[in-house]
Amino acid sequence: MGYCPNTPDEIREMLAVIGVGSVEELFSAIPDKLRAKSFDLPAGLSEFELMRIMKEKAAASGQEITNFIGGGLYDHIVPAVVDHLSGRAEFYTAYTPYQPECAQGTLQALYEYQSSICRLTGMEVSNASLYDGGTALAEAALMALRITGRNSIVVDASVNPFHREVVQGYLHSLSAHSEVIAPDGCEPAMDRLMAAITDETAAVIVQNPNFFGSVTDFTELAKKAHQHGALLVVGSYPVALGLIKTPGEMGADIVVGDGQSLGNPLSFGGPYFGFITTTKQYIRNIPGRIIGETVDKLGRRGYVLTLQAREQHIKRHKATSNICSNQSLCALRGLIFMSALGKEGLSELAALNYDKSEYAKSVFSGIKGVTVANRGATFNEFTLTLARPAAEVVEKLLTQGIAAGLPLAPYYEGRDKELVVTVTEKRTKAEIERLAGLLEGAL
Amino acid sequence: MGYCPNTPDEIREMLAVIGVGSVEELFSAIPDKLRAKSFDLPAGLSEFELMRIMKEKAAASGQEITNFIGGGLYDHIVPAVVDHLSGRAEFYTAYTPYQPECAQGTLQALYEYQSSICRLTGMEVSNASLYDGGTALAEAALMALRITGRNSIVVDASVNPFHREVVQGYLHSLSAHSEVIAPDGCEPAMDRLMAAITDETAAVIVQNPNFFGSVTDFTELAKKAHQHGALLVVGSYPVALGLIKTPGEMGADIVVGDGQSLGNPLSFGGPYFGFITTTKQYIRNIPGRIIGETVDKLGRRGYVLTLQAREQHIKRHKATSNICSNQSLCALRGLIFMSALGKEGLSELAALNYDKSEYAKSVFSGIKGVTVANRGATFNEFTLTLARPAAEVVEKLLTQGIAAGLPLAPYYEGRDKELVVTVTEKRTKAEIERLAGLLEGAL
Amino acid sequence: MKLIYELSVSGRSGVRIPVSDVPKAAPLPQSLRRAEPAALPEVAELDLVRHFTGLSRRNYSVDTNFYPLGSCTMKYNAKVMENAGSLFADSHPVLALLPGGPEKVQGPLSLIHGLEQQLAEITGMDEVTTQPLAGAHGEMTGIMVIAAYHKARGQNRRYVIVPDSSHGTNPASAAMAGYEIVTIPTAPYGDMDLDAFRAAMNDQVAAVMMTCPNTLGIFNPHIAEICEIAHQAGALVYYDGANLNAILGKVRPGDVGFDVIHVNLHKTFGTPHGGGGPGSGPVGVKSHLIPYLPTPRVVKGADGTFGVEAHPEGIGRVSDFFGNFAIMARAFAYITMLGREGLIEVSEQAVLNANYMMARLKEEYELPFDITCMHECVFSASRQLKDGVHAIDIAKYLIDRGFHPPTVYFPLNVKEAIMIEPTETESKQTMDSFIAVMLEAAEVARTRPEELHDAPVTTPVGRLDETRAARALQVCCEL
Amino acid sequence: MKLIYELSVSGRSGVRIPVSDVPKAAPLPQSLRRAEPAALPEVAELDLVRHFTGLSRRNYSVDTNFYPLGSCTMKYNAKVMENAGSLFADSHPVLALLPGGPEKVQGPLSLIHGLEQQLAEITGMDEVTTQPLAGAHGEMTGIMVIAAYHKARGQNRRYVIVPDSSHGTNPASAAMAGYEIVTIPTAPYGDMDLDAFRAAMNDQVAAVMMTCPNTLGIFNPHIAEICEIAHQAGALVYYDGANLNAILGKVRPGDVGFDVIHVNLHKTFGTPHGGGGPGSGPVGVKSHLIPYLPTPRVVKGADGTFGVEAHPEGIGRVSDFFGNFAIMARAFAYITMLGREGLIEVSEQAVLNANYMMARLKEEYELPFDITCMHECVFSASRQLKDGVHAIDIAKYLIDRGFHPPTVYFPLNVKEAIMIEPTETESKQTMDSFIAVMLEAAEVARTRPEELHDAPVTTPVGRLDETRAARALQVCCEL
Repeated sequence: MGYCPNTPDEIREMLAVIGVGSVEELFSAIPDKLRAKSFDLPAGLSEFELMRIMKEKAAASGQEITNFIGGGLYDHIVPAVVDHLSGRAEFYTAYTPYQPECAQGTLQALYEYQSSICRLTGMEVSNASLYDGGTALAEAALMALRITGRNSIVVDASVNPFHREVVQGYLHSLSAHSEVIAPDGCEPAMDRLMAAITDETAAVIVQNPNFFGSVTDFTELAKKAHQHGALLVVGSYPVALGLIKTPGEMGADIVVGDGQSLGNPLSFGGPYFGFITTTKQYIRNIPGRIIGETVDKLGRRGYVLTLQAREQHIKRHKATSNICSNQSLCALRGLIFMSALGKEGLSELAALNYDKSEYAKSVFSGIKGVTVANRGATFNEFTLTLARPAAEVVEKLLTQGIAAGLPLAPYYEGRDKELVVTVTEKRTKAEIERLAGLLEGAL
Repeated sequence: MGYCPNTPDEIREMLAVIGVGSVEELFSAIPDKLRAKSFDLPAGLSEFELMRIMKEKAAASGQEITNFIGGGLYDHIVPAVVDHLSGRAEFYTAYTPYQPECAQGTLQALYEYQSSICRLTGMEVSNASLYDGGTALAEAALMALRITGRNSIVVDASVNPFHREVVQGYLHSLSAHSEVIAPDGCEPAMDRLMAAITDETAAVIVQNPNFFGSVTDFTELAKKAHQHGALLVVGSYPVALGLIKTPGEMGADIVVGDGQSLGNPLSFGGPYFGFITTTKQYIRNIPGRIIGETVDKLGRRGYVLTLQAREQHIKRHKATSNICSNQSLCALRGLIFMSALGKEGLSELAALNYDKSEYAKSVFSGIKGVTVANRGATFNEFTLTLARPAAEVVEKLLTQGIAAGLPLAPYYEGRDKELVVTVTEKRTKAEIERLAGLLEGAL
Repeated sequence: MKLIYELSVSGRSGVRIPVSDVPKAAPLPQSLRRAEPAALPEVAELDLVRHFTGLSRRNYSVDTNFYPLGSCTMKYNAKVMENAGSLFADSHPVLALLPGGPEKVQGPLSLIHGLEQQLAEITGMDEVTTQPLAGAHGEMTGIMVIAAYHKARGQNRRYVIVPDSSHGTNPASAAMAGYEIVTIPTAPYGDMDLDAFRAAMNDQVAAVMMTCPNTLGIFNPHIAEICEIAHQAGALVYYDGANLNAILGKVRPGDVGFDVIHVNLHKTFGTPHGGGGPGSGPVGVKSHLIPYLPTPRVVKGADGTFGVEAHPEGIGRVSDFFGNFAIMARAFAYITMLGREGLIEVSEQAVLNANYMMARLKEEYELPFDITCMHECVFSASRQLKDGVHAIDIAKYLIDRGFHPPTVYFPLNVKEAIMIEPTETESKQTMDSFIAVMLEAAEVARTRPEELHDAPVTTPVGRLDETRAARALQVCCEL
Repeated sequence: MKLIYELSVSGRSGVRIPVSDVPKAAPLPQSLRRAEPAALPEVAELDLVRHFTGLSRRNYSVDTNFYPLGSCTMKYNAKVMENAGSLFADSHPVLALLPGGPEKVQGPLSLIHGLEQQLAEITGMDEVTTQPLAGAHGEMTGIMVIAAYHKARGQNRRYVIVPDSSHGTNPASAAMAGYEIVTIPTAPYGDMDLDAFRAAMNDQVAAVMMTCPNTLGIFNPHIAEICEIAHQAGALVYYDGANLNAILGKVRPGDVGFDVIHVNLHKTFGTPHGGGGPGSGPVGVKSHLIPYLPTPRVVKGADGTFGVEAHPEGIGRVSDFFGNFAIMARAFAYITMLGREGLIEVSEQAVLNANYMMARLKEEYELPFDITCMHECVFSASRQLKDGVHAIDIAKYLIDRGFHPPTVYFPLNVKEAIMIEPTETESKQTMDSFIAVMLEAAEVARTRPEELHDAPVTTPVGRLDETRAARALQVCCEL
């Protein structure tokens, strides 16, 4: 078919060297009765015919819609340089850097990634990436179980419900217990969270900003957790960390999140990357790969996979996690993104998100039948209470090319009229005002 | 503005080293009265705002239109690998390879390009590219004047009129004379061409396939030209050379063409590349850069710019041409394209163009009010005579998203009802039939 | 090379942020703000470009040369797959969850459904979920599905059986799904000892995890029997799809008797490895396990349109949305482009190349299991060890000679293992030049073994001090 | 590295051609068919990828390190410009020529018109054409416009004056436009000798071609006077825009008195050099020359839409369609993104960097014209020559130390010239590391000159035998 390189002449030469008469003979170890009963796929295509099909699918993927939705994934700018550099073939066609001498590119980049994500979250150590936000949160929960030797987790229900569902599955498999604490409107119910922490608690899991967009200081909660020998696990949103107090400053023990907003396109769900950072004392409990600095015989600085004894390929079922392939290339994108924006740039980006969102809040709260449900501060998301079921409004506006927000109802019982609205730096004043007009018309 | 890297601190340090107080002082050599009277440009934008503008322009660029137009530029497949490899930054951010030791990538690739284009055209030597098809034809004409020491050119009017117009300007500048020979319907008027060649003729210029799509064997014309000491210059279409008789086989002395169809996207007019090949005896008369093979002191093979003494940076006004920047990156794309398709692939591609075009001819000639004007063979273009002015039909069909062809009228007086239709491998049977239906409806 | 942080200059900036078109808001309360900006690099775009271009040039990759890493399937993936994967950049997955949303994203939903159907046909399974984000994640998902199945039958089985030649992820994934692990040794025929397996099997075993062909490149002739034994005891059989590249169109795990499979899209199906990811690990199951698959499920309605549903009895969500979609898009493109005959050719040529490699190298390298292999072959450096040369020394020598080394020291049940998987995208010439260097290495091992201990010398760094790395634990560039 | 032809294997193929959906046609007559397929390479896509990836890694480029090539303006161009340039891939320019066509291509037509207006404002000219495909092509176009102007006035002037420091393209272009060349020597102040110029000026001179700042990086203080002298004799003055990067927002050639200018988009305006092209060389003219500009002309109608017209009295077509459009798109994006202040900063920082370079290097390197320079500075290796070291030896040493050499042996009027143009996109640090190596080279020249004669030794090949190349004339890989 032209995809494999060997020519008929070469195949004949190779068969002669092997000493068999046909390629089919090489499969003779497989009993006839085990042979494929079907392999009913269409004939192949050229790349040009393929791309016609792919472009048709892409044309029906909602990319023209104006997004005021988040749900943990955000429509942020991706500088051109991110694509160009992460698209270097030497990065994307390399394997896991098991042979460090010929993989210093990947290794040094991931070391830089670890450094950057630590600085962003205000923590001391990081691994080289996990899969996504939800699985990172689940790994954090398991890590807390390992560290504390306890079996119970307290979870704030204002943590992203998609992430909570992933955590639930992981904990359930290990017969660990979790207690979910209902929020107080759009804010974490701090009293109830505090009260739920006992000497049996491995960790309390919160998110900042939370699913409703509210920003909270969890410093006191961290203290309370530590008093009981429990850990504070904070789910975080990297772009928000350009502005808001870091989990490190609050005293968090483990910080996780989805790195999508750091230079990874939405791509209908992935690939992104999960990140996890912690303090030095817990480094041996981190799941996944870690890159460490060292030297060669001549004293030249270099980077290697380190603490591999934690990992599945050495420790097998006693490993800290089963993770093998992670999301290196997406983490590299995250690093390039953080470096391209830099210290001031990320702060500016966060401030711009905040300003746009505050502007949207002010415009929407002027509409009859709309109130802002968050009592306190928000970052770039907030929750609106509408005069009508949010689902109806969203469905209507979607036909006008605008995704107005994420209705809370499917995830929070009884909150039919509430809608989480996301306003990133990409939303223009005009788009915000257009949404306001459509909202007004839909109520 | 953030585009230039130096910080205010660095700028101060640099000014101190230079010994001036401000950047403005560095411009003090420029008399005040010569300073810019205006510089009225808008404020800058971020790359994201820029891309919004650019995408708006791209959305209004007719890329959704089904093209049955050519005019010397063809809607051909471009394998993905062409973009990926020519997009390697080491290729596109390098300069002209004046320092060969650190430019072997560009140099070897251009040597390979020269080899490939020679094989494609059936000629012996090539340069490293010219600008485009029209200027390559003009350079060929000038080259013929230099070689023969004569001052007169015979041009077949079925050569692409855009190219002829460029040639005309170049010849006019040098007060050279050209005689244009009207075609015989859609075929070159071989008798008149033969008759026009005299002992004063530097070259006779033809094109194959010609502007009307007709394919011709110019072997006899080459002989006639040579009898008079004149050269045969052939304009050619690289994809057609996958199938049709090469200029080399016909006895051509200089072969030129536009390399667009070899892996260069249409891009509203460029960049493409012009190619020029000739026989060994004329190598010193070629314009532009030539790459040659040589060795270093250790006998290692390497590539350098050679015969530079012909060029403007050495020979100044006595150079074979003024060309300096050429179209290296586009020629590289051409090389990758030719290598990706390879010997059989280019033949297959040409055959597919021919088959699609023949099919279209058969379908269109079944429509009442439509006849095929070409008397002989064609490759992937042909000329239709319609029952109505071609311009009206084309304008009407354009509103239905189809560019039905190029009306001849603006370029050939009195041929109002004729239309050149192009059918490349990208046009599907369904598209051909759709055009047939629309044509029928428009007549 | 310097670290990006070592290039940083206070006040320098890279990419410009858009100018605001809205009023400056009242600031967030001080108590909610970070004390100072994150100390990220301060570099110009050009600094970035040179830094990462420079780093990229310190990587070996498939695009630079042959990467015969056994068990990793480092094939070449046509560039058009990258183009296909990038077409959906601005498509937000949450659209699919909005009321009226699915009709706006029929393209990606149809692609997911199409890929699931392709994979079901290829593996012989009844339904596939594309949510798992990597192979190991697929394994865990598959075992969780198995656990849910047993639980629904009121059974609380405790064990998962794995052969000792398995990938480390198998036991690790089963452990994360809550199981205890029973490891079965390898018998002389090159795969799981059948007697030991029979002895270990009982009604407390939830699943058996098999890799077939296994990590020695051997297709287990007893595989159907193993499935039967497990099924008789009420256990399910899990197929680790890491080596699926060997059997496309030849064997379908579903036909053989396997209940669950995961597929590594980033190995078999046209998506590159990215220096360690992203991958994608879809899971296929037989009909009896469909109810336990994770949520969300992409379904095709009677009208031909695609929608999103939950699996009400299923294990819930294993990843946030629809899996690593852009990786799935590459895989869909790959399967669609190659088609039936193309995929069969993949396995045929992969197996041919591996056997050619084996035939050419076995004169010089010990071959513990000298039978026809599938997609990879495993040698031992035991002969070279007599001259004091280890597998790692040969590996590092290869680096100096321009090749990536094979996998060494895996599988664990072969001493000084050298595991070679050429894949179907390599030509005879490329293999011949690699073979020449391997034979040369054997010659050097015999005649000048000490030379091999210093390799590599052509790389930016030589062999690195891993002990020091693990002791110093410098994993983050200090402020 | 092998040639792509040396990788070729009979019967191997790369990219697959689409399957035909139409019947096979009757074959073209034998007499019109080529005898056998062109002997192009027969390689797999992977062979291609490794070959060209390998070749790319043998190139020095802006993205790998500093490229201080004088007279070439090797600045860094933000990656977003590449994205901008690729947006129009499938837009066919012939659409614009069809009846009803212009309304289908308002995007590209508005871009061309917008760029022409931007360039007119930047250069102080009245109208710009973007059709010329490179700088030299722009020069020729500009001189053809001047010729048409004189001809329309019934004058048949014979000469074009150029200073001896000019780029070689200036006299070459004027010669191609049919003129005889008068070359004026350089005076001690660093540019054209005014007396010699006055003496050469007469009513047979059609044009004077000036580069300002010139190739020595000097802004000619007599430039307005030169324009006046030329105009008094009825000649026009041509501005070679190769060095425009030095004066954005500071000086506009149109204000100074120039009649015609060409602009190298690939130098000043955000488009990379591509290993020698493509470039783009728009030409701007004062109002008296507008009628003579080439066809087609993009015009804005009263209703704000864009159309295509001919210049009926103009010089006709100089290239096939609308010029190198994708290069123009990059330039339009660059000017739009940087804006007024950004462009001024470009020239300020370019000039600052060049003067810093000059200040730091003049201790060790002879500076023939020690005055404030503009965007570039020219040294001479005359001091090093005393130790037998030539400019080329220093150049080759720089390669070994990781830098691209400056331009050497140009301009021709400086002996052993070393011409450095840092551009505005380089930081002080990068220049400092380059300066350190330049100073080191001077030290080596003093102390161990012979070492410099062998450089470079770190490259895939050493100094190549150019004489042999010109003699053997192997320019095509033989069949």
